Amino acid sequence: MSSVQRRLVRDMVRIRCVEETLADLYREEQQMRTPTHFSIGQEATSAGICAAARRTDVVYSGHRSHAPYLAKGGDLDAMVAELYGKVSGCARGRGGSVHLMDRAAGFGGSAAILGEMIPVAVGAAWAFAMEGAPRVALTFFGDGASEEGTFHEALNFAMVHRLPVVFVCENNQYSIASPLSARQPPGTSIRERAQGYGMPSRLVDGNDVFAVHEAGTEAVEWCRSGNGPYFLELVTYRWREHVGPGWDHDQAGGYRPKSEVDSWIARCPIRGAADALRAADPDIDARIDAWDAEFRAEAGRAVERAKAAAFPDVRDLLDGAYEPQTHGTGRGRN
Amino acid sequence: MSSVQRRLVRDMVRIRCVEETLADLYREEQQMRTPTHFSIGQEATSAGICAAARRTDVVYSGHRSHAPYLAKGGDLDAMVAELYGKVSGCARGRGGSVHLMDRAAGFGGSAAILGEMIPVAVGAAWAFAMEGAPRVALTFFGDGASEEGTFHEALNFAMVHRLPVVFVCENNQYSIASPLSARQPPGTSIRERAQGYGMPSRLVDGNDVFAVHEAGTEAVEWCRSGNGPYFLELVTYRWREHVGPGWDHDQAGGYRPKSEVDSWIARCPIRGAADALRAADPDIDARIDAWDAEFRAEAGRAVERAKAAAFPDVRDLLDGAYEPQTHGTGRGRN
Amino acid sequence: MRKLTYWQAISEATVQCMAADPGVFVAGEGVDDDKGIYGTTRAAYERFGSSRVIDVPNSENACAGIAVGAAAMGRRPLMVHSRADFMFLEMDALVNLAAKWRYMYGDQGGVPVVTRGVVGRGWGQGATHSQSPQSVFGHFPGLYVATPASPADAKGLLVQALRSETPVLLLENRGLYQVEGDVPPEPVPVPFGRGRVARSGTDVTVVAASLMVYEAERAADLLARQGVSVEVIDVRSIRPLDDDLICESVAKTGRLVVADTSWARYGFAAEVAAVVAENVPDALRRPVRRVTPPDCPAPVSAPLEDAFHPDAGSIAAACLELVGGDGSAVPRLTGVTAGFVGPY
Amino acid sequence: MRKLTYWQAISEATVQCMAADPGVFVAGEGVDDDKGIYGTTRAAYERFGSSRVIDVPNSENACAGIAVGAAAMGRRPLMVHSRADFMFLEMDALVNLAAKWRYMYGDQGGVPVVTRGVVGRGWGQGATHSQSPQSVFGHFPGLYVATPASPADAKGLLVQALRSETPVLLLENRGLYQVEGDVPPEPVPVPFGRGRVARSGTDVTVVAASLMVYEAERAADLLARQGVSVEVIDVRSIRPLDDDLICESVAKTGRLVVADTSWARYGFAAEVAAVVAENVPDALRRPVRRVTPPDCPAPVSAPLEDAFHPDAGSIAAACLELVGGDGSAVPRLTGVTAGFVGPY
Ligand SMILES: Cc1ncc(C[n+]2csc(CCOP(=O)(O)OP(=O)(O)O)c2C)c(N)n1
Ligand SMILES: Cc1ncc(C[n+]2csc(CCOP(=O)(O)OP(=O)(O)O)c2C)c(N)n1
Ligand SMILES: [Mg+2]
Ligand SMILES: [Mg+2]
Repeated sequence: MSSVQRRLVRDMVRIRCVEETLADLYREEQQMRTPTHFSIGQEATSAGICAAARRTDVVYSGHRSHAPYLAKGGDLDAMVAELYGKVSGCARGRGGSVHLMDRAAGFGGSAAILGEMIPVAVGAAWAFAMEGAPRVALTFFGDGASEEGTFHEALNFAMVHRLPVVFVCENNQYSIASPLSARQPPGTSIRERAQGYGMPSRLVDGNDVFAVHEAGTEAVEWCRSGNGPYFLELVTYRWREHVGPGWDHDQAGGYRPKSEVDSWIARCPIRGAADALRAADPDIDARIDAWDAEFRAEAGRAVERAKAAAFPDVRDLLDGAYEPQTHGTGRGRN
Repeated sequence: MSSVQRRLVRDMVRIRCVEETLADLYREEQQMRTPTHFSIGQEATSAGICAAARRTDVVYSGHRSHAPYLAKGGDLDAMVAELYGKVSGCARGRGGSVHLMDRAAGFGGSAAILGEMIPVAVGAAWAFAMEGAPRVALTFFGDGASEEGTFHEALNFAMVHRLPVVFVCENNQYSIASPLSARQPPGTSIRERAQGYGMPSRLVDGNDVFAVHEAGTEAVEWCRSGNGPYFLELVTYRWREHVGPGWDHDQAGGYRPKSEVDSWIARCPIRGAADALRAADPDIDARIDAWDAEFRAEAGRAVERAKAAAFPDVRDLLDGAYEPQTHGTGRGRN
Repeated sequence: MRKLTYWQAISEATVQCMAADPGVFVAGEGVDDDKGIYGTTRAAYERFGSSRVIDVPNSENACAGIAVGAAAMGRRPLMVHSRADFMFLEMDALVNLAAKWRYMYGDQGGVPVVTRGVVGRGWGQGATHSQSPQSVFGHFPGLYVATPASPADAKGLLVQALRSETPVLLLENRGLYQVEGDVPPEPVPVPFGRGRVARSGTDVTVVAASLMVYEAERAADLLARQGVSVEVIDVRSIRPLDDDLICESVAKTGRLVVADTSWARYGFAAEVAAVVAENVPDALRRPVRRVTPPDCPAPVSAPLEDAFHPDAGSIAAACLELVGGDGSAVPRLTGVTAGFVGPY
Repeated sequence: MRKLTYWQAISEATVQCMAADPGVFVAGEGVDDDKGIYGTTRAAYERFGSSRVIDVPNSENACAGIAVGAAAMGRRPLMVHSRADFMFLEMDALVNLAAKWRYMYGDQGGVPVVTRGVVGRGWGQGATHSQSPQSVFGHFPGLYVATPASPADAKGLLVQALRSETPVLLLENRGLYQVEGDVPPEPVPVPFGRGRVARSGTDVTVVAASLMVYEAERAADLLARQGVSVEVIDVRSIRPLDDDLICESVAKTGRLVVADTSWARYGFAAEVAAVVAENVPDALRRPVRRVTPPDCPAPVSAPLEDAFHPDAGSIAAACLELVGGDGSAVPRLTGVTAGFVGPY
């Protein structure tokens, strides 16, 4: 197993362990009072892509934010504290699950409004291009977000200005309970929209972390070399409900059959990676078990720290609505 | 010359005569106090497409509205009166050049905000589909409007629901003074965006009225037969300034060289049609001259009537902001 | 009269209007799914099926324009957003097109699109999932903007909307969805612009909309025990606004508190204060008080969120201040989200 | 001091700020063309070229988001719209993202995007090309909204905006572009939230923003001849708003007229009235008057358009009503668009 392969699998296991730990506690405790979109089952996309980026590259995501945040190296303790609404959270408890940010790690932000962050990534790439910095912006969004006008406007802009931005569509085939076929023309793919702008693109098995990583590396290098943007459509599936920790088939009248969910669980990206590596690395299962233990412990510690941390002080409620009033702002009240 | 060919040429001549008459007066008199976007040079698109539609089909347009309004059979007197701000105007003087409407003729409305009417046409088509009515909606918009998010959202929606709507992009290669290359990726075409949705499409010489009409007929019949939407990109060119009656090369520092404008004037759609027909119909030039005289007189009469008409009564200023208050609305003031 | 919850009242109005008028259809992201926008579209879907309760792509601006187009052709679209915040994306279609259609095309007919937006405080919804955009839309002539506070009005205002020839926005607060009240079984329209005295009183007038009416009534209960008589005015619609009812009440009490779930500046609270300053300034025995969220986006963290959202406690404190009482004597009340279980 | 027109002042501020800060760039539809947004971006384009004065596709919402992204990476975008009406298309990016960014990500930096929107009455611009959306944006914490009325402020407020760490909207009225005034040669910032007494007086206070300040000054001239002394307050920014200056003036005059180019309901005029009702209600000797467009979209036809837009005449009439004079005695004044030649 190469060190890259090792990292990819390890990152997936870490995301899985953190997410499952949080999902369990989320349901049991009802203390993370923030709507939370888990990426369990979709770990390969974030792990594969972010490993292709440098720390100085910047990732933006939509609401399904934990996995890209962690894969990009976002601070775990700060994320967990954010979910618990603590002042030590990565957004000081103000943003919650959908508004993560870790600037030091190059996680530029996640947002809850569909399609909103896609142009933001383009703007970051524009700034890089203006500076001549060899940096790349990446943006994760879902199949559903690609229906928003901003998606198209952003692709067009990026292509006109040949900006270093990788568009990463995590096509998990649903927008909440709506299947793709109710929302986009059957027989088409999202990458075809990118092709309409002449943008290079690839359609990749989003559960094959090695394939994702290979495509991500190509995309990032394409951008970094000044060739303009790149589009990736990664087909994957979420195992849990859209928002929250539950399983869909826990619920009556689910919008997707249990057999469908099961077929994707059978295509677990971690298990798939292990299967692919086992011949060359017979110890892979033991390694994964060890990582599993390590990361569940790590997640547990993060939870402990988050619980021990303080809530924000209510007297600071207004802080950050505006910049500090330093340079001669008038006496008017906002 | 077939009767269809005759109609196509005649319609173009009529649009040209009306537009030129209005443009001259607009500049000289300064009495049409409404920003006005002339289609001089682009007559083939409206004439060709609208002749392919039935009266019960409905056309929507953007700001460059006179030509599609007239081609669809909109009332000339009412349009001219609208430009003069008279109460006999097609929008009672409230809307001006960019807000034309003639419901009886199947001209559903024009609007000044780029891309705004594209979804409206889709909605009309949706209504037709819901009713099972054999009607088609058509929407004219420019290359510039295709950069708006609504364009994409509307195309996607129309394709998902397979609605009877013809998207007619009048690609005149400029958005005000911005050339296409500054706004869309070089080497791509707008119809490729439609292809990204799997929508059937054609790229047509928008100055060849017969080709436009043939494509329009195919598109309209495709829609009417329940096959879903159709996309047409018609390449053309406007001769005058973006808004107003002037010629660009009247102005210092024009954004497009006179040689470019001249090359398109040489490709005049009316002259082109005449050239194509002359062999079979040696009288074509005389016919065109006769139509020219007829329509300039008609336009002149419409102007006279508009000038003689009354301005709206200032006491009616609020009329139409709301529906008449008939069914038990409360006493609250708006 | 039989009781329904607020969400049931919305559901019932929808079904009855669809039965009465074949032109009515429901469209929105997820309107056909199992959760059916907190249950409000579920019965309609079960009865009328997917041809009249229609899921749409995530394309708010185009969908609003599409609704305008369908309405111009005689249909009556009822568009639904699970969060009112998404309506900013369709601001152009609503404000530049729907609101102006009848007027700018010379009064040849309107585009009666009805748009429901759910204001979803829930918990931890944060800055972009819990806003109440009523004043932003209320600024524009050509729209009606209704803010039902009771189950009866949730039904009656929706019925009125679906019979109107003008585009209507209905902003519903999720905090009210489980509230029960008497609701007429028939589809009786409640006219826009006619407010209601939700509770009569003599010392202070509280003018409120939507959830804040409920909170004001709780505040009135509390203050009644302290000998303060609060009159609660539920405006029902913020455009048109029942100026007369507001002014009559203030003329009587001489004291005005305006409570809103959105910010003070250029908001509902500003307008109500202006109406009074314009019409009955002399009636004011004390300065007007606006009870609104503080001037920051909505935070997620629970203690901040509790401090952010105005409620019965903050309304009661403002009333007490105006009557010269001690605001700090107001006991902390249980919030409307108490007992709420995540994740939404 | 040397005089500049309003548009020249904007142009000068842009050039000076770009020279001082290499992070500043100008972007917008047509900013690089020959007309250069009524001349305001022309000098910048000539000096800094197409790498810093950048034409963009017709994609308002994405462009606003792109500006946010660039600002988050340390750039200072100055986004320009030839009509403020187009900003409704980017309402989401401005209100759900730019305004909330600093707060909702825990105060780790802001996104100082400056957005200029031209309010373009011109002539016959009609319902969707002449709106003044200040109050709609002013409702949201996290934004500054400035409305320069004089050439000096057109420059100073833009300088302030381009040095601010908060997203700023500047709404400029085209009717002012040719107005001349003293403008400091240096880039001196004018702080937000500090209004100005444009004219002092004792009988009536007119609070106004942007073009209405100019109209109020003309009204004051006229009324001075009739012995009525009008104090004109130019708020300069509507968020933050200089409550104190407004209240001080009303405390002195006892009479308040608020003039705005946008509608009364939930508008600037409502907020100013509310500030007074909240702070100095006793000072009001007469009811507040709002001078605003009537409650309909803007019509195109010239006589309707003239009747629609408030001006010095309607301000003067309102002032006269408050001092007990005869409003009908106000002579018809020449409008700010007099002499305007089409087609724009
Ligand atoms: C503008 C907007 N519209 C609707 C929503 C509600 N919403 C939140 S997540 C979601 C589904 C998005 O699907 P997709 O983009 O495929 O992401 P996934 O959840 O599948 O990862 C929707 C509709 C929203 N947040 N923003
Ligand atoms: C949303 C919006 N943005 C900008 C404008 C300003 N504008 C009016 S017409 C126009 C050019 C449009 O170009 P195109 O769509 O190609 O139509 P053409 O004028 O070439 O016929 C622009 C930018 C507008 N009206 N609406
Ligand atoms: Mg999805
Ligand atoms: Mg064009």
